Amino acid sequence: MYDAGKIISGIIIFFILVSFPIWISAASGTIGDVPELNLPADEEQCVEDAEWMRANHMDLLIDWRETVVREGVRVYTASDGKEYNMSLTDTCLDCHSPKAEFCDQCHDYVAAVPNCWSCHVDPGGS
Amino acid sequence: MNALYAFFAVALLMLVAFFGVWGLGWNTLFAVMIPYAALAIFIIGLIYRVVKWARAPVPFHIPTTCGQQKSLPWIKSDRIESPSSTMGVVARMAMEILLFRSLFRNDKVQLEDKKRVTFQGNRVLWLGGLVFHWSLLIILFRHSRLFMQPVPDFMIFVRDIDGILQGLIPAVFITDIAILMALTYLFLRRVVFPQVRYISLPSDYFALFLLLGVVILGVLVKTAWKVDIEGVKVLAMGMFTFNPVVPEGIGPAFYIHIFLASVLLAYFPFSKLMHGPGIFLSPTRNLINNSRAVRHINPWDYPVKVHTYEEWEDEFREAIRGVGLPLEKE
Amino acid sequence: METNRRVFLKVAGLATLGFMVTKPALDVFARGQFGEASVGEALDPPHEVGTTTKWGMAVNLTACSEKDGCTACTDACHDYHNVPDIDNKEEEIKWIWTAPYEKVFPEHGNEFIEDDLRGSEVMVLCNHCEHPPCIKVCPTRATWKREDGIVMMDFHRCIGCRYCMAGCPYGARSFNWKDPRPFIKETNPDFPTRTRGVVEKCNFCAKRLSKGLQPACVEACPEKALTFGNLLDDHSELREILATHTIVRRLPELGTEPNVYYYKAD
Amino acid sequence: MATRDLHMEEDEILFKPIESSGKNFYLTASILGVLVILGVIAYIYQYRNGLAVTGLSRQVFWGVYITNFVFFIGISHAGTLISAILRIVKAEWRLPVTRAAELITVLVLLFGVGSIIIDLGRPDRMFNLVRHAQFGSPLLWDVTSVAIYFTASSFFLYIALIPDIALLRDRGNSPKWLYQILSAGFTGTAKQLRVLDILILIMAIAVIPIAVSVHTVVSFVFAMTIQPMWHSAIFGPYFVVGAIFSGVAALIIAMYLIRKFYNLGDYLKHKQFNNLGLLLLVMACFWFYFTLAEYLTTFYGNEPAQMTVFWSKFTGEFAPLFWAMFIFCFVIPFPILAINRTRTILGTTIASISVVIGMWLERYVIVVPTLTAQRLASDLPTYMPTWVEWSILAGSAAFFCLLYVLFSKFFPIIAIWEIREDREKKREEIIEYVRERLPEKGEELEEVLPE
Repeated sequence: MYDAGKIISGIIIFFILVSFPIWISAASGTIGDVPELNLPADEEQCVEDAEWMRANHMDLLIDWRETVVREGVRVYTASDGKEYNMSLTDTCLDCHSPKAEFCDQCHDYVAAVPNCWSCHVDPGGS
Repeated sequence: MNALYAFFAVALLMLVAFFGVWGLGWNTLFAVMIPYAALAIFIIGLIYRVVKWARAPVPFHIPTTCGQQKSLPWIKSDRIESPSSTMGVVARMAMEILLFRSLFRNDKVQLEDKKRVTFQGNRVLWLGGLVFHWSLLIILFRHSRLFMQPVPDFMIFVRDIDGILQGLIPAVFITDIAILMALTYLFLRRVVFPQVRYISLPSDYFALFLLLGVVILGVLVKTAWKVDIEGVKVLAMGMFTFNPVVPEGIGPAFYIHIFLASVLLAYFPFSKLMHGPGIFLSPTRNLINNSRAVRHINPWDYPVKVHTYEEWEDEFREAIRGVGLPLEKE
Repeated sequence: METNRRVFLKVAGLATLGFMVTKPALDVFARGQFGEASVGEALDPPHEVGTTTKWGMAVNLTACSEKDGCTACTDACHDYHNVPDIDNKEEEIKWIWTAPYEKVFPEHGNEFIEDDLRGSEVMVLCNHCEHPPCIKVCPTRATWKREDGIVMMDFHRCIGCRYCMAGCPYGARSFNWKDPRPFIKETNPDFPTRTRGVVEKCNFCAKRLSKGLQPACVEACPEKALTFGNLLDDHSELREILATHTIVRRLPELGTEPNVYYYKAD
Repeated sequence: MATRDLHMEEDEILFKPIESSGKNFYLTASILGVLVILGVIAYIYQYRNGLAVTGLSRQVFWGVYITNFVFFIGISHAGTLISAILRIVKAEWRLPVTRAAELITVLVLLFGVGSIIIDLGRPDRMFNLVRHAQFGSPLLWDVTSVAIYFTASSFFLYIALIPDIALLRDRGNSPKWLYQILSAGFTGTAKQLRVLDILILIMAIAVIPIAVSVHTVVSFVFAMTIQPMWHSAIFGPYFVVGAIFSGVAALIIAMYLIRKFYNLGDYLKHKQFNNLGLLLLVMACFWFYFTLAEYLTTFYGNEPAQMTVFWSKFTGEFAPLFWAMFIFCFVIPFPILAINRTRTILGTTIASISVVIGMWLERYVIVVPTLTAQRLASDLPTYMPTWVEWSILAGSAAFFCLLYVLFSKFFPIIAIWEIREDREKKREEIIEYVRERLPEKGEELEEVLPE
């Protein structure tokens, strides 16, 4: 092999660069950490089923926002026919407060930064 | 026709992933086994190919330049286009890798009015290629949030800049649009121009379709068929600790996305996609243009046994003289 | 598996993207839903967003000025709505406030007026005009008039151009020059705060109305000087008052037709 | 000027700024650059801390930024409108002026729109203007017509620039790739020239109504409210007149600087300054007339709310600014421009500087006093811009100048091809004229007159 030194160091640099995220995580010691959600004990199900909520809660919240603020309608009929008051603070945070033990867990984990909390207030939060 | 072969190949891959997940429920296979395998093939294949290239000697000192070589001190030389030092080579390579310098010079020669030859810049390919590669890089960088914990602010900053249009269209990234447009152009270019179509092979189309498929599905799982990102990140982080947890309730689109990405990864070392590592090993670009100043010796030159005329004459002097032929040295 | 509601979600998403064509259809849907479920103690008449309701308010000037220096309504409103208490005339935010009689009714600022009104502080708030000049100029429809007459503000959509402030002749709108949160002593989690850079004003307690409650100021007034009700209901207390008193509205010459009335009790 | 030779080979002096940059250029550019950085820092500071860092307040919620918006958009009328009108009426003296004028338009519009965005409380949501556009709002009319104006005037500037870019490409100036791309394959064939002429004519005609609409609509932002002394029917034409007034003044200043620093005295001559000076004089009279009409009707109407504003301008808090505006807009420029002896190159420039200052004050005196004296204002608040606003004003102006200077370093600031075309036409006309009358002299003349 010609220029063995350059070739080998090139390959090593490439793999170090690409695997950079792993080293960062390993260095911070959080590599195995998984979000821990504080789920309400007395409720079986969210307004929709949990899997759907996990993926689509942001659309639901935006829809609620538009419906409540712009149309003055406050009642949400879920797919199982149950009715809910469309309110982030009254309905969502009723079960999921404080948000630090629910919302923030995943949002911090996947670095999704919602702008809800610049206005809305978590009654259970400090 | 070549395009169709490639299209069917990619479609088949998508169907495989779709039925594997939706029909057979082999989620773990597609979410864990195949990505692991693809990664292994990528790493080993890449090293294998690079080492194989490195074993081939570069017999001549042949940088292709387009600037004045360093010669006499009062002649202005072009230190980047015709580098005379390692720094020059680094600068030249950086220009090539980051800006596709040589593709930029891709001029179009035309015979105007059947009278004179004109040169016109043809920068569309350059632009398309540059946009594609940079978008891909930024998209990969954005994906890095799924592989690290905690996510540095810099990543979030880049994502926010990329997503600046989200004030207009929700969940859209500039790079998503850019890469789709660039890939579409790169594909159409092969189909529309007869010359390019003629030299296009199924493998050329295959890479393009594979990339298009990955990108389109990636956009879909971000907009239409939303995916539980937290589950995805748990899976991705679990891969590093060899403890992957396959998330539940995620639709086939996500699995097709990572299956196509895995195929791309595994296909990489055995395809033209190796132009990436290859660019570092192109002797026409990574050498110093000093062949007039320094003597370069062919690396595999072995000591050839030479028999000069002088020696030959010494050997046969008597015989030559005998037949009366002239001698150089009496 | 896929439910109607989810389909609706998508439709609503499209509608918000600006497909105004679907809006009437959604409104019908919305009304139907709203009628079904009213929670809490009901106002009289039923509080329905629709053309049968037009909220209004009457302010008893005599009763209000009875207790000088009373700030009960302002406090109740500002506490409920997380209005920051910025002690600075330049940057203050106010939903309800008081102003001298002559300033509130400049056209009544005669040389000689009744002694009990001269210099008295009059409680003022957004008039929820019939023809609000502020909504005409808003470039993003962040402020608009609901069917029940409330001039609403959408804090999510406001870009902070302050054109509505130029539109409003009453000075009823305030702008968040800085982050309001440090200036809120106790935050009420029932109502959002605002961010810096958006305009805000009284919303006639739209959220309380939806729960069947009277506006916070009306409830809080110790003199019962404020009467809130449906202007389209012939038998409401509000209409009763308006029918039996001399009433005034602010800047009538501008044609904005405020829905907040002022009267002097006998 | 050393040489009086207009026929200097290839108009070499026009290429000089592009081919060499002196110490003056670098000095100017770095001073401007520092001011730009100051403006950027001020904006970042404002973005982080909110508009509270400005002098704006609950009552005076619009100030320097909105003034800048009206002022910059006004300046933009320098260009395209003037150059389009002069083009249509075939005023030949316009030739060396057009590009300098069109460039002002394109660049200054950016800062007009920028001022609005700087003024927003939530600039991050500015896309709501498109996403939730409410076309009932005059602000949306502004967005629309300014966008159209910007597109049209950039195109207008560009197409008239193509032959000169081709010229630079053929001379081999660098950056070659830039000229290569921008020249769009122009080689100067008869067909290309014809297409170019038609395009320029179409754009020149189209741009005039757009330009008028732009400033009318800017005035509507104020006139459509019921605030005292904003709600005025005269505001549309008043603003358009003011816009052309300040635009012409800005153009004269730009011409003076180009002439001085690029030694273009052979191109920008007394004639250009004299004619534009006369135009400025006419606009000054118009401005005086509109101002008189506006204030006199207000005064006779004697409406209390309006009179509060009126007196705050005439004798009250804003009197110094109001009268300064009057002096700068009329008292100083009028005599300079009216008297032939003073309507020199220097004279018109001095008058123009006065007009530009005066017109900024005019915009300020329109925006601010009304807000301090709104109908129900409980007290008369004052407004004093802070360092942030001044820095952003300085930064915007400097950025505009910097872009202007940089443009002149890459493209000729005087339309070379048009001058050459005109010169050729003139030569043929002269020969034709002589030939008709003195047939025997025609041949001779053709030899004498340089190609």
